[in-house]
Amino acid sequence: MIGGMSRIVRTMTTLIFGFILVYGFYVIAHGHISPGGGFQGGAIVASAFALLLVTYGTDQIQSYLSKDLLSILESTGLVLFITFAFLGLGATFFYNFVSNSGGLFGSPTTIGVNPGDLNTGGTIALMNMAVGLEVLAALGVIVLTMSVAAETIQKKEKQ
Amino acid sequence: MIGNFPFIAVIILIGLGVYSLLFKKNLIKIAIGLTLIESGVNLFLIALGFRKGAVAPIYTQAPEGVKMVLPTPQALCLTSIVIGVATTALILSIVMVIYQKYGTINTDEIRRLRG
Amino acid sequence: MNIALLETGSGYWNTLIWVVTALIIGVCVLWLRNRGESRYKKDTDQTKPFLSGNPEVSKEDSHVGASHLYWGFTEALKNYYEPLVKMHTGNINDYSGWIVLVMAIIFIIIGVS
Amino acid sequence: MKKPVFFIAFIFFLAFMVLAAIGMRPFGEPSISNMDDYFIENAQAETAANNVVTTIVFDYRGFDTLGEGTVLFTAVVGIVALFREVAK
Amino acid sequence: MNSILLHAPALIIALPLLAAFITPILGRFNRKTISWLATCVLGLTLLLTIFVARQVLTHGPIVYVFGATETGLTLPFGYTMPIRIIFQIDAMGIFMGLITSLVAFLAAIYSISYMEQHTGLDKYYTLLLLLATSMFGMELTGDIFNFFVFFEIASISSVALIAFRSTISGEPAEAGLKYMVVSSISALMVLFAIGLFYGQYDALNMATIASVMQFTQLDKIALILLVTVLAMKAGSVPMHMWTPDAYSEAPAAITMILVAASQASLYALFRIVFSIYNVTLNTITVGWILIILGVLSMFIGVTMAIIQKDIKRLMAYHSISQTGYMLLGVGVGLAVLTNPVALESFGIKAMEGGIFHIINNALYKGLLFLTAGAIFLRTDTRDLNKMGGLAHNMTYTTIFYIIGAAAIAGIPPFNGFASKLIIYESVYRFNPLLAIIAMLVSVLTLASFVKVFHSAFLGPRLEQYKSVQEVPKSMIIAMAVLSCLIVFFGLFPNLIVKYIVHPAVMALINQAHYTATILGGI
Repeated sequence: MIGGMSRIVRTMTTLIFGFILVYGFYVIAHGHISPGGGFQGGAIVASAFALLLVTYGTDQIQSYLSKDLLSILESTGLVLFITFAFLGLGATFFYNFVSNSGGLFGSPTTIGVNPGDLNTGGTIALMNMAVGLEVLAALGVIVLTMSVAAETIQKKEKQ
Repeated sequence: MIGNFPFIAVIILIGLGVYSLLFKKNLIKIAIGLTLIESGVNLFLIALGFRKGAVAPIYTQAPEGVKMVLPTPQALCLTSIVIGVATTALILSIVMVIYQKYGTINTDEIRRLRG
Repeated sequence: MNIALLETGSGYWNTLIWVVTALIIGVCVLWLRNRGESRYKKDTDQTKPFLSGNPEVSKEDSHVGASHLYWGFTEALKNYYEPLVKMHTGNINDYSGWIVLVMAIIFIIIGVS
Repeated sequence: MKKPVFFIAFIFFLAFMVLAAIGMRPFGEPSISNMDDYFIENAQAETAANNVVTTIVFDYRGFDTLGEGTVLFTAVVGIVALFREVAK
Repeated sequence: MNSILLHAPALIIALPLLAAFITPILGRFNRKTISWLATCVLGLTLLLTIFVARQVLTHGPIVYVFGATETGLTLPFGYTMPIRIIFQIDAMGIFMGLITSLVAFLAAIYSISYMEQHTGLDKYYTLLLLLATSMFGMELTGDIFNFFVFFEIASISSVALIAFRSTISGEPAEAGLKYMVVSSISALMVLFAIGLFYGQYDALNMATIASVMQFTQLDKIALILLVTVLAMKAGSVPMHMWTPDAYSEAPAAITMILVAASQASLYALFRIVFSIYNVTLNTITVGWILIILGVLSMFIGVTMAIIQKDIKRLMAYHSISQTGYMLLGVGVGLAVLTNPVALESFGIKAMEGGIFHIINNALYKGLLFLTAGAIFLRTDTRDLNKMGGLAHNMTYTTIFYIIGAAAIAGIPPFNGFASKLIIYESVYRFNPLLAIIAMLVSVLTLASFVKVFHSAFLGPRLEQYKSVQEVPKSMIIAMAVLSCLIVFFGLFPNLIVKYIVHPAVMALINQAHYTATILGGI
């Protein structure tokens, strides 16, 4: 995958890429009222990164998608996650202190079957976003690192 | 017996994985074997949570008055899937390093540590 | 209670008594050593080993390496060691195979009991 | 040389896994389900989220999820450490 | 202060995790501060652990419910089963927690100068913190699936640490791969056993499972899976083969933590056998299985150690044989569990010997691995044939090595003797042959360490090691602390046995108390 793929694939990728990202972030944001969540959405976004990697080849992608930025994002996501857990320490670690409190994401939901309201869930929604950030960055780093290493091995074998 | 067919399928998956761990010489195939065992175990957990004629445990737009499947196995399965992804990624990258250093991925030749 | 006393279920062991005894014995040994031959001088012909007239080998060459230690022990137990060393093939398949084997054996033991 | 031994052991292993599968309760009707019924009944009232699975993942068993994210983080750090540059 | 005490069980896990998460960010700005951050956080964790230990040993077990409205609320109102993840810290768990925190703290101190010349130090310290955290989780948790998660973190982080030096040569990567494969198998089998429990009892809390356990066919299979894979992770013969590979290739400080990690798996084995299935299982059979595994580990481990040429490989085989002592002592206790008279007369003492041996082994085995690391740092080889005459230049290291070797060989007044004496005398009353084998193994241990002492330290100055210096300060400090603890434990063994080990054994044996701390009522 040194050179990247043909023009058709590149054009289609540039078309699809944005939609995949939007879908991934939708799944992350609606994790608490519809199927999905942080892990699933993060995996979808990372699959978009993998698509770019396969299409354009590692050399071009590394200029857009820096590994350092992604690893910083990953640590940030986990720090946010554990911070939300720490904020519950008024009661216990991981106490859901936002839900039913009226603030952001804090409005109570109607019991039973309902169409669903985005402004519910308390820390569940916040943690979904933190975990989504972490997972998309982590999978991106994995894909990027392994592809770069694979290319170095290939170059070594060529000589 | 036939009511337990999903569990039999689980055992078949795990057996295939263990077989490839025991008798396959290629490190990639060994990684595939681990993934097979893991998917078998995940299928086992999911199958434990099923309830006949029940819907997914999500209240958004759910049909009225239908009972729901057990939610805990799905949560456990999510955790174990992510753990499996991490494990597989680490194993594959170690295999890449070994290929760099040894020039082979045949288990019979990766035996510098023995005795 | 005496904190230096260790009950072993069927008896006891006192550390301090042991330490005191060891100290006393050491003092006695030193005393005996000091009563030794006084005409002994270092770095004279007295300290040279007499190898039937041959020159003494240098200390660096006379140091026994690790693989030569307990040669007789390993030689006598060769039949015991060979299968053990051969058992540890560095092969990953065998590593997982042993796990499955032990699992099967324990299953048989617990199943029949 | 040890292959036949391992094959027999593998057959036994498979046999008792099959015993486990047969001895399991029939598929589709869980005998005891009090913990999950608690989740299905009280999740909405306690955490104000419609998705019971996400409720369990992030609230009731949120600590597991922290460990899960940590596993991914560990794997990433391990991979980056494996392929780190030897220079300097 | 009071709130810190209230939340200490969570902070023990959360503080190292937070430090591990911010270490990669910090490493981009300042490389110097990373090692100090890790050391300070682990020292703080050690203080917290001692704090919790005082609480547990004076006021009984502590429970911590994650996400509940208050920390002690194990059961939701009007229900009889716990639904949240619960940390259940009794004397046994906090005993292991003390070992873990001490070992991790000393390893961090040792690494400050041992790992200086390596690259990627931020990743090293991140993985170190994560490994310590996962061991705490394995030891303190009361939820079996949570145990599985921490088990997996422990294996992944230790694999990454074993393969850390794979940029230099290929062997570390090979050892890491072997350890990864076997530990993944073990983790998946643990998960399958968890599924068996869940399918029958619809519970994930260990105390709940224990309260409804009735040893059906599926419970037997779960027991087999758990006992086998956890004994494998503890490194018992004939599933020991990953141990010498991994221990000899990892950096020395990591090897010390790996010893504690394998003992955490051993603790999990004891916890499952004693707390989940207590008397429901056929104690004689399972006890004898543990005893046979232990005797095999003792004997084969020590005999294989004698013929090794690689110093860390030799010590790794010794840690296998020391694991055998623990399995032997606790196995004897399990075999007589249903016989109150025998349990009272020697069973409890045998278990005390086995449990006391865990902390002794962590101390002197850690010290020996650290001395091996010091030798490797200075001579850059692990081959005993190439060494010699190091005692001329490395005086402190020699003294520490002598202390460690005397302790592991069971020479009074060091701590190895105390626990081994208890094991000998109590096991002799169970079955004399086992005690005789144990003494023989102790003799062979002394023999092989005399071999190491002779070929590495004694002898004239060799040419290539004329200019070898003593190791840096921080390594000396770490080794000195371990030596002082060894001598202290050896001089006052009764202090430890009475106030720390005996409550731990009682917490293992007394299953009703374990379930009552969660489900209430007795």
